Amino acid sequence: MSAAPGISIRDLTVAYGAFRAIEELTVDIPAGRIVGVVGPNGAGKTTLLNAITGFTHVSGGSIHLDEVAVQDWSVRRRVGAGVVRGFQTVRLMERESVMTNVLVGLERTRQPSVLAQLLGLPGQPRSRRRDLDAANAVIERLGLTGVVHQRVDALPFASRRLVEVARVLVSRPSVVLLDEPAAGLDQAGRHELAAVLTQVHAEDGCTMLVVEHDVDLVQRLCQHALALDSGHLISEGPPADVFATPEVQVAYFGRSLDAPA
Amino acid sequence: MTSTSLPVRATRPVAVTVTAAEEKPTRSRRQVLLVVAGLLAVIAVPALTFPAFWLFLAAQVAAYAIATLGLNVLYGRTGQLSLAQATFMGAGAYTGYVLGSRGHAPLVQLLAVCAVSLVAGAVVAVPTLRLSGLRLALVTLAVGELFAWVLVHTTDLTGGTQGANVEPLVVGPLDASIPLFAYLLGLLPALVATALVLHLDRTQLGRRMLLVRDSELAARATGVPIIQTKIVAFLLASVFAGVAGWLYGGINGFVSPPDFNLFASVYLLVAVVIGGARSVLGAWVGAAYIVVVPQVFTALGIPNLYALVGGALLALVALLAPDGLVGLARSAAARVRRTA
Amino acid sequence: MDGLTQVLAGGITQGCLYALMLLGVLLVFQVSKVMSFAYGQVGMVAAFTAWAVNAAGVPVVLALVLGALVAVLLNAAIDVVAIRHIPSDRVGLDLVVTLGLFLLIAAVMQQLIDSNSHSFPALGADTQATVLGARISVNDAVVVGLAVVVVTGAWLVLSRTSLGTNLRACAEDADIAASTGINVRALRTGTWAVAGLLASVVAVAVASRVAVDAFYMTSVLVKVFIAGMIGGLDRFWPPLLAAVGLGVYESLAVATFGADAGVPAVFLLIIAVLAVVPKRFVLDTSEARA
Amino acid sequence: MTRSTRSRGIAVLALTCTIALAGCGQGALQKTGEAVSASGCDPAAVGPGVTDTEILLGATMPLSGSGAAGGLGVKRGQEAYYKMINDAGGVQGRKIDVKILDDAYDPSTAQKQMRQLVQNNKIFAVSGGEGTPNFLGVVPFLEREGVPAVAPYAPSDELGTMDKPNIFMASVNYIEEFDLLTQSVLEKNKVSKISLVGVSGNVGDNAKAGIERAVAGKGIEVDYVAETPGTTDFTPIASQLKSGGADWVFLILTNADTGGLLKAMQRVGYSPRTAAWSGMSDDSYLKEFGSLSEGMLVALETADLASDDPLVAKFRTDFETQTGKAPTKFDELGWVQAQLTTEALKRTKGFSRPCLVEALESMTDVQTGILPPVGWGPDDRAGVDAVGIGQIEDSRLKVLEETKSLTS
Repeated sequence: MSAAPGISIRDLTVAYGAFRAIEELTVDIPAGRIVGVVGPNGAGKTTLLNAITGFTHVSGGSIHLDEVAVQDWSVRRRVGAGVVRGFQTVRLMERESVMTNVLVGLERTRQPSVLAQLLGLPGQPRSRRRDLDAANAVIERLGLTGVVHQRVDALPFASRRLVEVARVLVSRPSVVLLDEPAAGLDQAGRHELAAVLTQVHAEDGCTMLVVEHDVDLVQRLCQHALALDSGHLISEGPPADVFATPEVQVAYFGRSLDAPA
Repeated sequence: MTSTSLPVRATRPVAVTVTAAEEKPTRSRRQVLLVVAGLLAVIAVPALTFPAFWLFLAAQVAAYAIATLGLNVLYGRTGQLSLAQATFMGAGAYTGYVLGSRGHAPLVQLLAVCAVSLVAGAVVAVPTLRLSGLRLALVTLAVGELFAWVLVHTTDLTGGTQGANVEPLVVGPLDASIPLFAYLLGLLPALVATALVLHLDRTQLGRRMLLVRDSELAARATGVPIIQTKIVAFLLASVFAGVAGWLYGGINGFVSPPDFNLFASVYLLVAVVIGGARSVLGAWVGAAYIVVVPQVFTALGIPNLYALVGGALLALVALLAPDGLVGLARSAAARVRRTA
Repeated sequence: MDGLTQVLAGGITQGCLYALMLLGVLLVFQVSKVMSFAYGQVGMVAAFTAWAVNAAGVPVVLALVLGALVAVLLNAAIDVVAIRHIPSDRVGLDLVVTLGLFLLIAAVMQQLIDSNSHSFPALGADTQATVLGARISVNDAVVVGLAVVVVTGAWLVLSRTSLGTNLRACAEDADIAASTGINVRALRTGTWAVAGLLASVVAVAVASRVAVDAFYMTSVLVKVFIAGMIGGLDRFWPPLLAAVGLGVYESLAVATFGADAGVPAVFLLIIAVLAVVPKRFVLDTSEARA
Repeated sequence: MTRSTRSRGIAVLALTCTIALAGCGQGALQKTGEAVSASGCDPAAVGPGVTDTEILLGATMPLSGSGAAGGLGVKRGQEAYYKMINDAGGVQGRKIDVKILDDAYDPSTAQKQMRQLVQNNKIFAVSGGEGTPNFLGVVPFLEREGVPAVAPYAPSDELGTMDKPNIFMASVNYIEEFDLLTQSVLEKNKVSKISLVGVSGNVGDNAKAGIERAVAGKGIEVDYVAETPGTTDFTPIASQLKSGGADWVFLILTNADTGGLLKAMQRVGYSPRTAAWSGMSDDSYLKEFGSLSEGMLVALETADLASDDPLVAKFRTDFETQTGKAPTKFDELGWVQAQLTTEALKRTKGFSRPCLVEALESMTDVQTGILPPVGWGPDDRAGVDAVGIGQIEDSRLKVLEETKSLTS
């Protein structure tokens, strides 16, 4: 699988009992691009993300990374292949340092065996050095150097968001999935996050899927957008075009913007 | 490199090198020597000044510290509540007794104790690997009750309710019936266990445990093998407890079922939670609590106070000070440094 | 095996005691999603206080009422003082805190009264009649009758009254319940108080058959939790029936394998059941939802 | 120096320094107690726990839990005797102080408490004690520390012989006691089956061995149910006894547990003839459970409180003057334990433990009135060999046979 695979989804269905969160969805997420997933609450955005990462069982259809079908893979196998996600509500080790939280993100890279780690056998220092360098790189890029040894629960909300993003990015995954990473940030924070993600994406070159409500952020950050409504794809394309289509506006604002008030 | 103007709270500059940060903040050379000197003093004081009785208590503190370090790994770091930590201590103590009374050398005893603890830990951990919270606590409680029942019904092998007289541990020149040697026999393995847990802090295995404790969801999302991590934590805790029990028997010279019953497991939990469930120093503070405080209350003539204070502290500290007394001391010291 | 009816009668009575106490556990779990290790001690406080007060000359009935009152206030206080302050993200903290209270309450009672075990007034356990070849005492009959009445009563309250729907709403989602004007806190503390009453009734019944000291209710509580785990804590009838079944199972084990077989029989059962029963029975971690 | 090498440095440093310390440790180096040799009495040497004005003795017994009745009585008896002796000027110009700690009838607690008494409080010797399983827990420690123990009430076949030279017994072990008890039952009654309920461990096993010795060859079936101390629910044992259907049930449990079992037996409708160890002769038992024990045969180890033996009469008056209360059986037991210990302290040539042992070995045929004649020697630690038989009738103890020597 390439460093930034395209995600091709063919008539994907995810049902919780009778309720169909996603119904017959077919879409191609372009490789190596930052793609926004927009739509009202309950449109199936988070469900799509859960389906791609394996957290939710797929009732029908397929998900391919480049040509590899992954819909039956376990979460752990997908993570090993580089499909790494963040969460809507930040999930960190609150009473541990930023460095520890970022280092744990390297889980999917080759780690010495349990026994080797326990007994501190040779080969440890080399892999520790490698892990520390990777962590320091992403910490610097996200501007967290100043608080690297502070406990996470002592940081403001904006920084804690960045720590989770750092944990996701530290192992240089091929597919990054972020669930409303800007939720709870003020205007300046959102712009800063968009700038950081754009810069990281430009350097690392991965396929990034961002579930987001904020129209301005999507347009600033994403090169491509998908609009979902009650489990169906209602529009796809550059963010400006997607937000211009009447169905998206109806779904978002209850009426078409250019229709008389 | 873009200048970052994120509204990061203005923090006092921690003494950190500009570019590559270490795993833990590196302290200056003076601080390192201070810590080493402090440690040596703490180790040397009992050996030089304590009378026989208190030196014997110090030896027991070292033995118990290994068990609390085990619970520190299992409960403090991996968040798995076990009410059988004293049961595994019992398994180690009685294995040592049975082999010791049949004339086997201490090394053979130690290997057997580790083997028995590993097997016992695996037997308990594997079937309960999906459990957590109350269900795991109940299963571990049941294992403890079964162990007590077996002890009472194997009188000819284990001495049953009568307990068993354990030959003092003799390793090379060190004979545990002499308090100073008992202190050394307890201290050396305890230092090894402490170093192991400190080392664990800097490995990926240690970080996996912490993530499993704080959010199994995030652990799944980062690819952490949750079940394997829980089992490794459980086995570490049971081996630590087994060795602690073996040393306790060798130093105390006598073991009996009440030493390893449900209340003993609860008091181990009290020790770990009060000391500070995640801190290595907290495990030692907890071990000192378990051994010294009952003696003090008995001397005062109100032995019942130990259970009373233990219960109250367990509830209060767990609720109000998640990092225990050591955590409180650290934050107090930090606050003092910050205002000084 | 002669006396099979005796064994079954004894088993069913014991099972009804477990069921009555489990009802308290279920109510509390539904409303606060908490399992209290100190619940057995709340019952013990009722019986021990009643014994001490009675020994000091107060007539039995008044002593029992006093004991029950103390237990009700104690269990409500546990909710107000401790349980309310448990942050929802700290999973498993309820166990550790209530374990502390378990030790504390026992030690306080030992300090106030003493650490010996005392024989409790028989409450009809000695006046017996032989029914179908089994010796049934008045005490047994009262326990079984009470269990049937209280359990069905609770079922009716839960399923048919507005109080019942409010309780279930609290259980489902406290925030939504609060938004509709239900005083969630009062309802929770009230439930803990009712559970305290149930615990005191059971504790007095157990004490009248055995003896009372600071720790006699511990093994009863463990078996009640076991039955709750088998039946599933978020249901009603399955766990209560499992409790009665556990009483009969225990009584049969003792009858066939001798007095010593009680402990291993029960604890082997719990290990087998808990290790096998699928996890979905009990939502342990509140973050189960992705 | 990166963090990882530093912590390894600490470990190495700690190891080297503690090894060095091993060399120069001071007082804590030799074994805590000197090994006791019977013949090494050096009158000048002064053992631990003795000053010019005071002798410190110690003991552990159950002051809480199911065995509390026995422990509290023995403690009262000892303290009353020592108070009398101290009021009369003490022994060899020294007051006697006795420190009695609670061991809750549990070997593990007893062992911890005795270590505190010997190593921390530095007692000179152990004065008596009550309860077998708890005392057996401290015996290995006392042997290792070389601390003599005088007349502990801990009947057991493991004690009273020369492989435990520090322990001077003054009670018959339970094998003899239950052998004699069973014989006296068989003399007067037709017995088909006996069930024994005893404290699991040495106590129960001894009682069972005693019964089996007495019924050997008489075709009487004997079954044994072990009871773990601290049991509160006796219904399972009662129903097991009932299905066993024995016409005689022998009991050797603590006072509270015996009452609990008798109540449970009554409740399941099983009322066989009963017999028990001497603990049931105590007034606190008779007061609380006498009604349940109608016709129970009880072994007697101490003289009948109402006996007209002048020494017993003197004990009664002395005890009442000290405590203002009439003595119970366990008070009597504590009193005689203190009496024997004081006798040894009067005779000892020097205040070191070997000298005390020598004094104890010189005591032959000591008449206390309360116990049969007590005698020890250089290789005799048994002390007494006599058991009496009593019966409980409407909650009062009637003596059937006075405590006479088994051998005569």
